Amino acid sequence: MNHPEIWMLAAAGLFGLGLYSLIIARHLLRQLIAIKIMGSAVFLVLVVTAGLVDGSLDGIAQALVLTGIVIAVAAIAFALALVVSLAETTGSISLNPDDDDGR
Amino acid sequence: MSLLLDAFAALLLLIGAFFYLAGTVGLIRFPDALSRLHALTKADNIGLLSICAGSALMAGELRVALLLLLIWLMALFAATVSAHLIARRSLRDAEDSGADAGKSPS
Amino acid sequence: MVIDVFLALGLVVLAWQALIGGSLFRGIVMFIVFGMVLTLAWAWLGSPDLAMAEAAIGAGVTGALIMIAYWRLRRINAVEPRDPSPARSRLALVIAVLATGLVGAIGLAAVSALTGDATAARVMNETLPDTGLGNPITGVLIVFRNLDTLLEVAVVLAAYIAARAALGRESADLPLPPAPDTPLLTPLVVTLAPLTMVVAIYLLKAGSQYPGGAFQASALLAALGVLLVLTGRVGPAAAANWLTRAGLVIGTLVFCLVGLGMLVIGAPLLAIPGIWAVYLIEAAMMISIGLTLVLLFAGAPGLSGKRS
Amino acid sequence: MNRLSLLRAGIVLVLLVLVWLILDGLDSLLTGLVAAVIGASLFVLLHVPRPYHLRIWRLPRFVLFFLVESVRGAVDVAWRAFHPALPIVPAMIDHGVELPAGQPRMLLVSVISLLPGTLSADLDSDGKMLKVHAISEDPDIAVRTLQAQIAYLYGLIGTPRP
Repeated sequence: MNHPEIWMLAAAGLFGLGLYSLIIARHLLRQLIAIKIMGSAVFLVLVVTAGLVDGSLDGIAQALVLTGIVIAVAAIAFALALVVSLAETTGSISLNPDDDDGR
Repeated sequence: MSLLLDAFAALLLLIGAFFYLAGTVGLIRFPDALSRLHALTKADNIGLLSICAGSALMAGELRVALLLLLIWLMALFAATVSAHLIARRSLRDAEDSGADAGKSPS
Repeated sequence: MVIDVFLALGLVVLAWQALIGGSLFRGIVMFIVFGMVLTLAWAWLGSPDLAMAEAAIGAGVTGALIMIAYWRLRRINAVEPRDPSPARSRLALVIAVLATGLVGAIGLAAVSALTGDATAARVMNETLPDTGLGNPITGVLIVFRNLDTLLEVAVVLAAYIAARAALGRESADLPLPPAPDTPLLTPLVVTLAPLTMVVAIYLLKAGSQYPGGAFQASALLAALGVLLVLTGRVGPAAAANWLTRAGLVIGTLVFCLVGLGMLVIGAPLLAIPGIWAVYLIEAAMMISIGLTLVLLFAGAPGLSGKRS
Repeated sequence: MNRLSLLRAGIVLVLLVLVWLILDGLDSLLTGLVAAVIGASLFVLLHVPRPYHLRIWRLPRFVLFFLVESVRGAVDVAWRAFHPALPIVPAMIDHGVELPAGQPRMLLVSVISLLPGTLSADLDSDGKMLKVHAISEDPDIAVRTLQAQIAYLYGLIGTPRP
């Protein structure tokens, strides 16, 4: 890993993009994708800041991120179940449906 | 001898890269979804075959060569089946919307 | 350097494509492509373990879950939210730019402060040979920080229970798209299923020495399960039989039993008695996580032999 | 389970052990055997009995045919992609399928996409009519040749010619 700065900038960009989309998007699926991408940015920061130990990537950081990837899919699955059940009961796929026709 | 082998392996890798390039050029230039699938399946298949063959030569070990063969077969299988499913979908979507995708004007 | 820039830039552009503008369907596809490029990035950064997990779980299973949810939402026919007003976007832009600057500043500061003196990782690398394991990541997950991993398996189980609770009893099983009626699918499944099984077990076994392990193997099993559900070879069932229930909890259960068992014989809690225990725990985790992900995809409490 | 199915499960078992050997070498053959047995039982659960089987001694001939034709297909499509005038004339043809369901038909649908100028676009639900998308001349001959090759491979006809 010769250029950690590049990856840090990419992670910052991903986090910013995710946050922006999380705020402006109305569709809950889009917001979930935004959260996932912000999570990936955090994983990148974690692994890259841990850096190299004896010539290979820090195993502890890798293991933590591996755990994180699995937790993230479980959390997303739970969130998707909430979204589907929200749509079934209220007929809306947004957290603030009142804004939808507020023009 | 080993130099000759290396040169041959490098040549195979280059041929593989060429076919991947051709497949991508076809993907961009061909006019419709079905024609693009032609470029992807055929060119990438031979591209991957050459790259696997080149890597196998470089590794010079039977087990690795067989592993690469297995990888090629699996990728081949996945590529053709998914190409068929994509073609089918785009054809049926076109039928549903009344247009005719990928057909020559008859 | 060129490849670093290429991959990093690719990630940002794909995230942009997935999040801003365009149809949601296109966004989901771009998100899956983002996962694939992130896979390449992990591999390039030198972590095949993360690459495998990202390909199978981050892009594969997550993509499948989001796609099936998208399909279900379309079927429910709920109101699709409209695009937001520009006034709100301006504030969001300011916040996002500030966040980008903050993360970038923290990241760059952390990188410039890197001394290469990661004591914990070095100690871990030195003690790893004592465990009989060759893969430091499996070492951390099962031996050194196994309380984290135990809690993680429990969190996955909890997420499953919470998802079932959210869906409620009346919607015992969610709709699934009809299996495509192409005669291609039976030979496809018959060919891929046995092979996937063998590769999953290989990943589990290899994980002790080389990249791989329970998480990657469970993702492969989940992918196999998703394929079986989508092709109609396995269908949702209204109730879980005892086998399904046992599969769901076996990961947590075996982990706890091994950990507590050590207390009984006078060793510290969650000490790992030997390499056989690592395999045992990993196999149980593979079954539990794989099954949980398939059930979450199928949106049903149980699975039955064939979809009607 | 009849004897043919049993034989097939046995062949699958051997193939899976072979895959394990390729993946892992000889280090832990016992684990590999267990994995192969689990994989083979999955095969037994999922497979549909068929009355024909692959003639292994006819495989080299098919592989040679496949390799030559797929290289031709790739060169052909690369030539068309790089040609300034983009010489492709898309056409859709319907072609009857004589091969039985299962592996032979799957092989036809997959391999046809790798031959020069043809792509399998749709197979109707009873698998009797294949829509082939073509970007070159004479797609009919290509489909017919491939059908004959596959039928020969599975011992359904005595000669590999249409």
